[in-house]
Amino acid sequence: MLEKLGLLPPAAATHAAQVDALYLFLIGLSGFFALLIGLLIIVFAIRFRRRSEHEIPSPIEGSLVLELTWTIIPFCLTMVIFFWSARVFVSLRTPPRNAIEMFVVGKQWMWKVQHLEGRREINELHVPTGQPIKLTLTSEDVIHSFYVPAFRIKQDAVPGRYTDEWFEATRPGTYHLFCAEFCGTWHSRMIGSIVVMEPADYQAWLSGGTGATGAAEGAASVAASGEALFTSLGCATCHRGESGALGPALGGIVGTKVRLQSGESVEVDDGYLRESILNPQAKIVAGFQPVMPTFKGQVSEEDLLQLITYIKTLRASPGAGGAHRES
Amino acid sequence: MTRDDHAGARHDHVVPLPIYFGVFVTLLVLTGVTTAAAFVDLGRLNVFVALTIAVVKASLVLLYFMHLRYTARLTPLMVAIAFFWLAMMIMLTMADVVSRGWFTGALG
Amino acid sequence: MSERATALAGQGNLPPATAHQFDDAVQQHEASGLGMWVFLLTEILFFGGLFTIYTVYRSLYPEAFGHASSTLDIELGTINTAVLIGSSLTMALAVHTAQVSRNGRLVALFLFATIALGSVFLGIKAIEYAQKFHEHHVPGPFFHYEGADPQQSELFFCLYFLMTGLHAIHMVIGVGILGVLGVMALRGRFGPDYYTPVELTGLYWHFVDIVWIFLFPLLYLVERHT
Amino acid sequence: METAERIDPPARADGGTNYLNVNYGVRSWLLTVDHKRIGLLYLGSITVMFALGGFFALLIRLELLTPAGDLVGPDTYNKLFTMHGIIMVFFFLIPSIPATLGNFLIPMMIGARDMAFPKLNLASWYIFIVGALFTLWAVFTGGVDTGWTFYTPYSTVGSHTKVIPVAVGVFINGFSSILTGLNFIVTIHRMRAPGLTWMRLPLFIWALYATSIIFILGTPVIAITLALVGVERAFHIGIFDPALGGDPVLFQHLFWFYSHPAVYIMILPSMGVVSELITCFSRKAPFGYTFIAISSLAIAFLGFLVWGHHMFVAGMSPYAGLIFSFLSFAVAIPSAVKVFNWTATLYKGAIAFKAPMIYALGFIGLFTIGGLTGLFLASLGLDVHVHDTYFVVAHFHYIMVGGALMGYLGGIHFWWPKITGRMYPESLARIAALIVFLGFNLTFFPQFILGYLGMPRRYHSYPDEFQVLNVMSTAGASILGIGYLLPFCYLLWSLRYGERASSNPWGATGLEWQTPSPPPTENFPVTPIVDVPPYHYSEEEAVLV
Repeated sequence: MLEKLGLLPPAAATHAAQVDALYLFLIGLSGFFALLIGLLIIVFAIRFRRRSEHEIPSPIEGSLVLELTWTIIPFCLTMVIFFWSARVFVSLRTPPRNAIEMFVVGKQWMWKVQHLEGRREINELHVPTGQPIKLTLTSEDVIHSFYVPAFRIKQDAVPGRYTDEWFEATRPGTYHLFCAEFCGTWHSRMIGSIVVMEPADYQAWLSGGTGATGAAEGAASVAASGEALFTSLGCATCHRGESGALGPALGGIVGTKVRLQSGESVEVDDGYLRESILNPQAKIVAGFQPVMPTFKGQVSEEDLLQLITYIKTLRASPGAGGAHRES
Repeated sequence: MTRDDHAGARHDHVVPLPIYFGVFVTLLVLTGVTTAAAFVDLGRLNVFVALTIAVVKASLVLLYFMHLRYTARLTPLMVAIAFFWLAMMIMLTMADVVSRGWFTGALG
Repeated sequence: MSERATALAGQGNLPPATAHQFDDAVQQHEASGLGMWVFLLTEILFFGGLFTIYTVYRSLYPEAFGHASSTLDIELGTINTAVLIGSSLTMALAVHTAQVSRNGRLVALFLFATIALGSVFLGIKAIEYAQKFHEHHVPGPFFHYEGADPQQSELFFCLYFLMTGLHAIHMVIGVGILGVLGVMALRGRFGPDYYTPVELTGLYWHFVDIVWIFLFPLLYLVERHT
Repeated sequence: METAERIDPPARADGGTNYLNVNYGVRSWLLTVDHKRIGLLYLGSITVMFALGGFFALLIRLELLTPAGDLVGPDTYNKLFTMHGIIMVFFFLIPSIPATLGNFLIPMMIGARDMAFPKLNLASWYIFIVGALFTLWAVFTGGVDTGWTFYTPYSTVGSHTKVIPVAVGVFINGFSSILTGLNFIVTIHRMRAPGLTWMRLPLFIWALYATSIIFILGTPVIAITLALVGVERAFHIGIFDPALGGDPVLFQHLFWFYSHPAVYIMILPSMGVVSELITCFSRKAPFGYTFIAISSLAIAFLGFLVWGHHMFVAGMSPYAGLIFSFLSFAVAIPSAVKVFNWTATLYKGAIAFKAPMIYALGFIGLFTIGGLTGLFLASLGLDVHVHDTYFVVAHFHYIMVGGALMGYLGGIHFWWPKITGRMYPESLARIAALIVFLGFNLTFFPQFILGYLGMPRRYHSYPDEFQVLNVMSTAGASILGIGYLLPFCYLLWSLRYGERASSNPWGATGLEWQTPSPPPTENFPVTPIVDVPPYHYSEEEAVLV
């Protein structure tokens, strides 16, 4: 209804209803208070207009009861909004475990997307309905922001690190994709479309069937590309997963905690893997020497994402000389 | 507070000389202590010790050299507010920096 | 101008002028003192921005900061801390002398001693800078660092130069003001009835000292025990 | 100390010398230390800056009339909104009320002859001018395109425009703010007339005191931050550059540590003005004086702790987001308290609809909408969607233009007789106030809808479906422009042809109304002594009208 009137954007993901409900609640609340204040002002201004130039109204000092009332009631109302909006936010920030991952790299002025299966897109993103999807974002130059109004999601893509956002599309169709963080000359052209498809259509599209833009050239899966890189960059020489190797074994390492030389421990996640490739000396796993060279400049953001994806697919081999795990 | 309130003469306190020299010597000793303490491995405590000594030294300078101990309440209050603001700037910024990794852990 | 203020002012060699907006010299003195304090509050936040940046990067890169810090000359740093504390003492003595006596030469002597110690501090700082320059530890295109994490170490050196540099600029300004005050003191301008400029400059100088009291452990003493 | 009687103002001010006719010539103005003349110097300079910023706004609105970016190129458009923001924020809104009305009124309201440091006051103006000239030079020799927020790494490695000169201009201007704030604080603490205790201070003074706290504690942080951006850009070192190990989000923390409280620098003085206007034109002491006064300090205090709500989707930790969201809701409370108290003040008052009062009532309405939509942005889950869209643009214009600027115009009209000794044309002024109110709403209300529909801000071209709302907005802007031109013309006209003003044309109670219009250079022939509570409307004073 409101969408047809052009007052709400299309709702095409599970979060849209939650965000809209909060929005409409706030509209109602604000409308009530704005009307209350406006009405009181108008009524008072007319009812108590100055009738003679010499009129001196009797002073009213104030009232502690009233002051407390209009301090405490708004405070309680804001707390309701706070907890409600925080719930929505936490849900927006917590991708379900079964979410499939896609990688998005922003650069002036385009969005480059790669599906796990290998399909690449520019300024377009095809997604299936009914499937939670987690986007891992980064940027090659300045800060961008991946904004899909129909999904009510937005997240800055910050150079030098990973951020993420997730959604579960509900309604097939084509929706706007905007860059929401000012990024230079063609900021307003750093736009694209999100194509939501029925799962079957999506599968067909993935395999290059339906006539979507971009042929099936990048058909090798992300993990496969990562494996190729892993080999060509010579990573396997040291991280071969045997005891006595120069570097820690990587099988099954993701998601665990490793102890560092400094005595602290760190959780192995995308960020840590990224740092360890670009800046290997920063956090050395206990029991290893700082001998790894940096790969900064040799790998692009997309290469990095492929490598990390590949490392995530590795499984622990029994008896490997891995890092000292905790938990 | 208003103009006619401070009808008395100057109330700037003249700090006795021994106090100045005492503070000076204390500051020198504390400088030595902080440098020496830095060479002892106290783990995470090192930074804590260094900053505590720095705060003590700064307080001595503020209270005695800068006469904060002897001025009207207003000045110490304002100094406290400024340091509070600074502390807030550092703490709330650190609240972000420290906890950034916490959420991604669940994602792997 | 009120009678009391006139009487007060009349005691000095050169009656200090009470500006037109003030009722009397007391009000003027108090307003100036408060003004100086308020200025120092802004200075706290001015340096505070750098301290915030320092805290963030040190927490992100503790080891790089530890190693980079150890390349600083701790002896010169410690000596400089002592020198600066000494200059704070002579500054305090200058204020004290002006408060209690009419001995302009003694006030001037303490002021010039403060200048001398301040200059020693700046001189030592210059030697340290020269060393760093020599070692290519100055951030920028010619930066070169042989240890681990050159990039993170460069951040440390960035902050080292920014913080000590900003501090040094404050010192230079302070020395300049002290020079003017010294000359004024020699001409007998200051005494128990009028010492506001000496006192305010003292506040400024001690504040600069306090900044160094924090800079010293944060920059020189990060990780000396390994 | 002199024993001064409470002085009866002379019936008419003409004939005697006042601060305007005491001497003439450019020198007498450029070297003046009189706070009233310095206030007027600021008034002139910020009016020029406002006109320039407004001109850029006009071009922005014209460009957005059509979806395709066809009026100006993308780089030009990016420079337009950047310079509109920088000029309006740093060179108009921040100095607007404090440096003009504040400078003019603080000593008069507290019964002092001048600021505590008159020369410093003049120096502040010169520093402002130097900062403005730096910025203008950059604007006219190529401009800058980073957005007024200077986000790194775009401002340090991405942009090829004049970032450094503008950063230097804003840096210099910061010292003008700091010195103004310093002067205000010392003046309010040390220069009050006998008997003028804190709880007898006009609410405008309370608001400016709170503003000054933000000036002195916030401004140094933006100064050092922009200096670092300049250093990073000039020497290619990586303080915030991720390619060199820096953290761009840290820049945003430091930037917003000042720039969020800066919003309160704009709105608090306006709230102070409105408190004066509401009481005067209701002829009634404000309802809950203490609460209005203290809420100013509460806003200044809490305003420093909420900056992170600009960064919910910036890559900041969600935990920090929760903290900042909570604190942001807390800062809404003192603002709400003010609005309720103003409304209650009207109750059983004797309300006169003079032009300043129309501005004041308009302010309450627009500020209420601006404040309430602030709740939308403080709401974490909702902000994810509306952040960096036109919803934000609409919200902060409701605060800064609907709030701060309405208060400024109301204040200028209210004190115009005191400043110039002339009355402005009342009916024209009322019409102008209504035009501003209507034009403003037509300009910015559609932008709320536009924002929720998803139109991002800083877009040079946009999808077709957003055009209708954009056309409405541009139409409103042209009405708004007329609304601003009118006061400019008739106020100038009134300088020569306006009716002469009595010392207290509104029957107000403040000390500034007890001295002739325009006031003599020393403000008061004899230092006034205050022996009544604030806003003490009595029969005897009413007769003065």
